[in-house]
Amino acid sequence: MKKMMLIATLCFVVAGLGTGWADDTIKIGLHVPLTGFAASDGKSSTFGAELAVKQINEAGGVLDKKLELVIYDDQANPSQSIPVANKLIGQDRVVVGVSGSYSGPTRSAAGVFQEAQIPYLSAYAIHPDITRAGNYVFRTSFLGEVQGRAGAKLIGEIMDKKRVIMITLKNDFGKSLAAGFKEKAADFGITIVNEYEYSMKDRQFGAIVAKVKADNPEAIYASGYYFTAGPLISELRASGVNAPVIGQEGYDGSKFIEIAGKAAEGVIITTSLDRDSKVPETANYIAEFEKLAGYPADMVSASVHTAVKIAAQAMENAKSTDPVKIRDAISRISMKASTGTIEFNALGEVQKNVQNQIVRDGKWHHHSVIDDPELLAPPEK
Amino acid sequence: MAAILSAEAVTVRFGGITALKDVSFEVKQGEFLSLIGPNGAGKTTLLKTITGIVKPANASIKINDREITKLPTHSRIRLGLALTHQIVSPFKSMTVLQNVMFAAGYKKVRNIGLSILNFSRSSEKKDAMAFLEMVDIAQYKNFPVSTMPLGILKRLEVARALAIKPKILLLDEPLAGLNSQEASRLADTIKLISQNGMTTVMIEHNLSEVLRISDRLYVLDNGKYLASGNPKEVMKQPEVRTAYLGS
Amino acid sequence: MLFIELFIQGLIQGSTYAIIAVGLTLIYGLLRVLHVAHAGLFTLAAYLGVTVTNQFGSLSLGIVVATLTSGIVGVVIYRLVYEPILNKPPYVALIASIGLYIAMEELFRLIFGPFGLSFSSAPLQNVVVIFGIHLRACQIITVITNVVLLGILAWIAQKTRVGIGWRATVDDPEMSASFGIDPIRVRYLVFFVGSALAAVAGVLVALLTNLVEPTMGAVPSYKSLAIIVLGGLGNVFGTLIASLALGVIEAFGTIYIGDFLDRDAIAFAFLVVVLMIKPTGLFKSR
Amino acid sequence: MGPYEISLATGVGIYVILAVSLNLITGYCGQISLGHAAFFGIGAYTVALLSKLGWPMYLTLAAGLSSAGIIGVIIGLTSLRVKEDFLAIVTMGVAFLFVGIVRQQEFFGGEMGISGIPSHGMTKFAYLCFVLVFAMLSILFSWYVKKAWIGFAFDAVADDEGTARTLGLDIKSYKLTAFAMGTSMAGLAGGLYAYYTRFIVPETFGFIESITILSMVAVGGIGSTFGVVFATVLLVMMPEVFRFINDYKLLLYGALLFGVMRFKPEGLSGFYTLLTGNKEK
Repeated sequence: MKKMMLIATLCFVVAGLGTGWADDTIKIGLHVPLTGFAASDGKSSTFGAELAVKQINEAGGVLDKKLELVIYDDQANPSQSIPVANKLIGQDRVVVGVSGSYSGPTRSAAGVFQEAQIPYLSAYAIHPDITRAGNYVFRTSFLGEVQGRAGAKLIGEIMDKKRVIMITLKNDFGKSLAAGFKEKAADFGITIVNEYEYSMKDRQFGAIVAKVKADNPEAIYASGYYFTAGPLISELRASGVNAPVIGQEGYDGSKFIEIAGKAAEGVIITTSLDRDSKVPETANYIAEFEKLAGYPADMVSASVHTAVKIAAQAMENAKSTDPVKIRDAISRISMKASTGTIEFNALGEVQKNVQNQIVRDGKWHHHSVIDDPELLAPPEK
Repeated sequence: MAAILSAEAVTVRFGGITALKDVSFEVKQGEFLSLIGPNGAGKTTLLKTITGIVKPANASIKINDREITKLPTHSRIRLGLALTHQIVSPFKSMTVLQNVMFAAGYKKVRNIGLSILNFSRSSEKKDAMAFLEMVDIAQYKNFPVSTMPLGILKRLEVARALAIKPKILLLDEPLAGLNSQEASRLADTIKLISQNGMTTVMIEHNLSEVLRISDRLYVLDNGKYLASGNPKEVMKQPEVRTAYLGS
Repeated sequence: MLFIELFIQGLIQGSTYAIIAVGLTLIYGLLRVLHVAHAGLFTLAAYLGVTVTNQFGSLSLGIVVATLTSGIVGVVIYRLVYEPILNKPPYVALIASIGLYIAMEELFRLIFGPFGLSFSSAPLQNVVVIFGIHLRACQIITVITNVVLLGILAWIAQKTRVGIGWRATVDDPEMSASFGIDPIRVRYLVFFVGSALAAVAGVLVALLTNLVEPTMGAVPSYKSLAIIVLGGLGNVFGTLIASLALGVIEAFGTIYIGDFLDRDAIAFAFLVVVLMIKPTGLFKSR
Repeated sequence: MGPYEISLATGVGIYVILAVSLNLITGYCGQISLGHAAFFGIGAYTVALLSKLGWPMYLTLAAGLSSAGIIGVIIGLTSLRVKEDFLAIVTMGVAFLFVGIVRQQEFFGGEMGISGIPSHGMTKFAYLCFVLVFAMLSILFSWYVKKAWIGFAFDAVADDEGTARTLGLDIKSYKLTAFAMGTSMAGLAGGLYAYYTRFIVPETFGFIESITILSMVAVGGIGSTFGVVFATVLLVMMPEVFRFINDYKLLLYGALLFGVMRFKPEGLSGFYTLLTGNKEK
């Protein structure tokens, strides 16, 4: 008897949740890491999305209906994002899904959106398998490998440094950047002296810094996020290693400079948000973001902002909120956004220029642009 | 009669202290031997060496002439030993009855296979009740042990030891903490069990009961053999008196 | 040269482990409570240290505020959380402490925001060169603080009445109570000192990394459990040696077997091997 | 039942098997394990690798179950040398070793984990029923073990090993059996999880997951099957029900853990005994 009662309560509780009902707004679903170690990127993504929706609604909304953002927390955890994706589709009836989260949760959510035939845009997650989930999945930023290849060109050709040390963050972000970098290193005459790996939880890097000092490289290609790169760079400079450090979009943001302080001067990163850009979309975004969020714009917020804008534009082009029509509109879209012109290839990947930014007097500034088509070409299938 | 239990040249050291030095003794089938001696003479250590809880520096312990010094405790117990603890250690999460029921089911937990296949506990319940009545604590059967006074727990130890149907019963101060009336009743019960053929080795300070129910005495004093034999003669020997009463 | 640098970096990392773990081993030795929330006090102190220093511009004021507050919060946690469940099995206090730690982590995020704090101008960052090795002032101070604090603690434990009272209460609470040592007062004192030590470690790590974030206590929360087991329960000297050994092993391990085991795995491989050889840990437990 | 409810219920089913499996080790036999997620992981990785080689589902699940069980027994050997809180910390170490090793080996997909695990070939709802059948079986198995003599032996080991030994009980074999049963059931849950998410990363089987499972057992009331099942449903559903208050979800979870242990250490099973009056013996 007791077991029957237990099953009854389980079904009742579960059924009770599925009571979504349609209304007059168009819903876009967004999952971000609001709690856990990636909470800061979750916050930036939320601001980026909210700014986009505010701007769109002020300009008359989409198909003269208001755009509504439905945000859920996935704790940057793959097993959390599956129920979240199903909830967005099944309950909130979103017409487009957007990922403002890391590669793990984005990969598992992509499968769910593909199966439900709802278009899904990954803002800044870089894992190659995301778009391979199917034709309903798109990515508005460049892959890890592509950014790694750009890093090789930046060091080998633009900066003309040949003896390089790699410090790789041991997660999918760090690994795919390292793969891209190694792929093209030889082409730009780079010899990789050594590669050291560290874990996401590390904040003190005494051992690696000591070894790098002994290696005495010409340049250091270090992958990481601001909360690992900040402490790493300040320890490198403090221990007397003055070789230039080249990073990626993981450093992008004012927090990195705040943590590393003077040591941040001269650090160069490959990213997609050019702070000195004259392009109106980018310049206006940077200004508007700071007004809304109260801190300088960063790549994460810009990418999510771009993704939401594309979703809205696609609905306008398709003149319908039917997911299938929206998907076709997205695949054919060509739009200038804060992170560059967005055009998708067959696999749903974009070809964007890599904006290299450098820290000068405590601020990110333009350093150079990489736009060789075949170097930055994303995979086709 | 051949010795059912024998221990030769038992030497035990804890750190620097020699708890037992070259102690040897034997017990015949059905005999009631009492181990006596002042506190710290090494009586409990000797018992624990026999059951394998304490690892001796060297010793040769045999049950029916079969060497058991190398065997782990549970294998020695299965050869017919049973032990009550000086400091009572009932299963606190169980009731009085369940403590004895578990012991009574010793055949059913002999190996994993049996323990999975056997389900019913009714026959053990009957056996357990019999043992509780034997030490007359049957009226407390459904009480959790945590609420029981020392006297009941001492008798529970005896009932539980009997429940595994041993050939040799090792009792470690079973009467300690009982009032004189309870002590003599429990002593009678133990005597009765021994008369039914149970070989018994008892450590006890209550000398009047010891003299009343033991067949033979074995006296230890700070880890060494002092004397042994008929209870009355042994108590008359001067060195035994001085060991107990102090010179 | 490289080996010396690796060794020194290992000592610096080991020193931060030591100061946190000693607080925990004091508490664990006394109450056998796995006080995971200890790492929450480490984070609380880091936040207070940075906020006060940025506000009033004086690091010493920051340290004082941080250690006092964490010490008091530690005692409050003992009084409200652990005292009522001391007689329960060990996993009860363990899970309560884990739950408390998760709640503390979330409170820090909600109050101080997810981005983490940094010093407006981080003190003690000037570089000192000794035998060609570049070390920041805060790194040197970390090792010195560790040796000094733990030296004082070991001296108190051996020589003073309070220390003997503490060790007696650890060995046998009822017995020491019968000698007039009030076990409750000893527990309050131990929680205060233990938490204050965690606070010192928190401010030091904030100086080393110039980054305070809600989840910075996660690694110390489980690593110090391994250390107090390695060092032997309640054994201050054992914990110091185990922490420094772990720091050095991790430093060399990251470079030389980094591609086989990651940092945490190295630490725990060391722990499991030691415990299988000697189940009571490296040193005799108190 | 829409896709959201099905995916949620499947998740609940998998966690019920996982919590019941830990309850066998920690609840019944008293051996505290802070590394149970490692066996959840071993099952998931075994099934992931074998299913990509084309093995049928019943074979991969059996392989996941047995590989977790075998390694579980090896780890169980540690419980013969260390006890209680020391054992908890050693098993925690084992979990870190598992994630540390898997994360470094390309064979296991390293950081990228393993993706493209073939589908179980059923509809989502059919798979839910498949998982719930296993959940029901694990509850029945756990109930039977509790009532059979092996459960009685586990009670004795959990209560007082030394005394059990003096009653002739071979402690070693019972501890290892408890570990074997618990870890193989966790391996099964891992296999079912692999087919459910169809892609696994090392991070999912780390220390945080071990704590989550132990919390379900402790909140449910250690040793009580129904308390544990009820707590599992509660703790899995809670983040979903409170999905709308994103920011405070984890705070609520931490507070619940702390609150139950602080004010009702015997867990929810305490209510169970209140309702039915009999201690679940």
